[in-house]
Amino acid sequence: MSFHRSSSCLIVKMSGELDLSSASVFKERVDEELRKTGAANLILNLQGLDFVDSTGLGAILGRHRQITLGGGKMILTSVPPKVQSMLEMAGLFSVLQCERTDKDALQVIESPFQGGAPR
Amino acid sequence: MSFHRSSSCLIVKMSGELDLSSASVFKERVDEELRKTGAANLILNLQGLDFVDSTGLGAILGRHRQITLGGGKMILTSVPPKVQSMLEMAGLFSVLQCERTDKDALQVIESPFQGGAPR
Amino acid sequence: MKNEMSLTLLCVPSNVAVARIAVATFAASLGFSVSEIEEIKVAVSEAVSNSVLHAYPHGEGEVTVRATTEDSEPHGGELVVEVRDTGAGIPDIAKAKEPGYSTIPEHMGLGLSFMESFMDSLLVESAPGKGTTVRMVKRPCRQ
Amino acid sequence: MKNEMSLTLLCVPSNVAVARIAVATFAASLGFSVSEIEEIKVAVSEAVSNSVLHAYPHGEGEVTVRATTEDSEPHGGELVVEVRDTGAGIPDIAKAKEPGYSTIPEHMGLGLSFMESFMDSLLVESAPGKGTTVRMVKRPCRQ
Ligand SMILES: Nc1ncnc2c1ncn2[C@@H]1O[C@H](COP(=O)(O)OP(=O)(O)O)[C@@H](O)[C@H]1O
Ligand SMILES: Nc1ncnc2c1ncn2[C@@H]1O[C@H](COP(=O)(O)OP(=O)(O)O)[C@@H](O)[C@H]1O
Repeated sequence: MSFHRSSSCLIVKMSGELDLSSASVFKERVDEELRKTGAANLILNLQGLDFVDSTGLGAILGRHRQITLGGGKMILTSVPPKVQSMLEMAGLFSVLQCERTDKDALQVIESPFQGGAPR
Repeated sequence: MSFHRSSSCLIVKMSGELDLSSASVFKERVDEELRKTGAANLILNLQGLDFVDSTGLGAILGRHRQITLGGGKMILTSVPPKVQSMLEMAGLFSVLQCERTDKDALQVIESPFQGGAPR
Repeated sequence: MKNEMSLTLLCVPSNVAVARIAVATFAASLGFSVSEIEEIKVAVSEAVSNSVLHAYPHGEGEVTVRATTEDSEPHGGELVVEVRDTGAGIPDIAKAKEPGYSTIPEHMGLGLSFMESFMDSLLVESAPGKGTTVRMVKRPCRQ
Repeated sequence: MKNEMSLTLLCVPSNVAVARIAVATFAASLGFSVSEIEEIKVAVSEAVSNSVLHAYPHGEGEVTVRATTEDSEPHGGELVVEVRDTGAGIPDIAKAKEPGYSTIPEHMGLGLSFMESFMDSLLVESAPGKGTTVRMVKRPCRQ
């Protein structure tokens, strides 16, 4: 997991596996980073994610709830095909916004017409 | 595992794991390829080798014996550090010749002064 | 090829990965595709996570993962995975299987649905106070 | 962290990988370095290969791999791996440990040497006709 900051947005590049064991670390580290940076919006880049199960999806959805409650926007990028099909099965494809690249996601977040919390 | 032929030499690029389970496949496929191509010399490129144990080293040594008996030369290339230390432990570092690249190994094999079977 | 493995683990989160990676490696010899192996990993992960999460709310417990492959027809190349705990059990299995139903707030309630989607068959046996056994079967598609 | 796993496998070559990958994943939570995990994989591979190769020359048999970690001092963070079969046994353990000694022609006779080199300690218990147990311990270096 690595963190990058771009204006009002925290970008998290995922790596490894997201399951019952790693979900709690993921939550803690992302929440801490959001607190430290004060970022209102979150981009989760899933490119390096090797494995995810329903517990992992739950942890991702949890971040989405929290960001949305705070008036921000959360976007998933570089979603691997297998994760995409799990999101579809879970009925989350309509809830979680996905963009191809971090750049695309940043544009969506920073566009005044598409919402997202102000900088 | 993939095979390449260069003059009198068969080049085998190893991949995956070489243990009790895969050693027999390795032996069969290399021996078949040597028979088919009639190559007298063998280069084993170990770059893609993720795991090897004493059974795997035994299979490599077996090919060396066979090639040497036929008057040819066998050379290991791109030997990963962990394999190198296992060869040292096994006292095989003096028996099995190692070169950095396939090109270096080919030069050794094709040089009339350094031995290796004629083309 | 006939083969068998039986893996008993303490119900702690880090062992979920041990179970799914052991079964995935065990299944590899059957000729499953890469994406089928991924599906097996998810199904095993869900079943073992359930034992870790739900079976022993009041203390320590174990989960056993058995996997077998048969070489006799008509079961040639079939992978059977059984995940068993001796924990709390499930009072209403039909309800538990409903997508989105979970007795733990932060959870998705999708474990049993994913097992059903990713494997060819799923059988849940459970008795409150006695424990739960999940039995899943998968055959490689290219056969 | 206290943890336990027990894995029983049919003695067939493809299960050697199941054993070493399961133990490597189990050990990961102890904070071993990547190269230490590689060493554990080799040691487990050697021990399980020995049971597959040598324990049951006349038929089918099983090998059991137990791994434990303790959280009590002074054993904090110590990995113990025990590989046990109920096969032929070793008549002369001292001789078996000699590097290069093997009762199978094509083999290296380096299995027990590699276990000894790659782990912090090795204990071999064996009785002819009863079986063999190999017990290995390793501690992460950075602790
Ligand atoms: N092994 C088990 N032991 C006890 N209860 C279980 C077990 N597996 C599942 N359950 C019950 O079934 C419910 C639904 O399970 P599942 O579909 O896997 O979703 P989740 O695990 O996300 O809650 C769980 O919330 C739990 O109440
Ligand atoms: N589990 C076992 N059961 C029976 N004999 C064994 C077992 N492990 C080792 N041996 C004996 O000890 C010898 C040396 O073992 P080892 O050093 O691992 O080398 P290798 O396995 O290459 O022969 C073996 O050849 C075998 O005779």
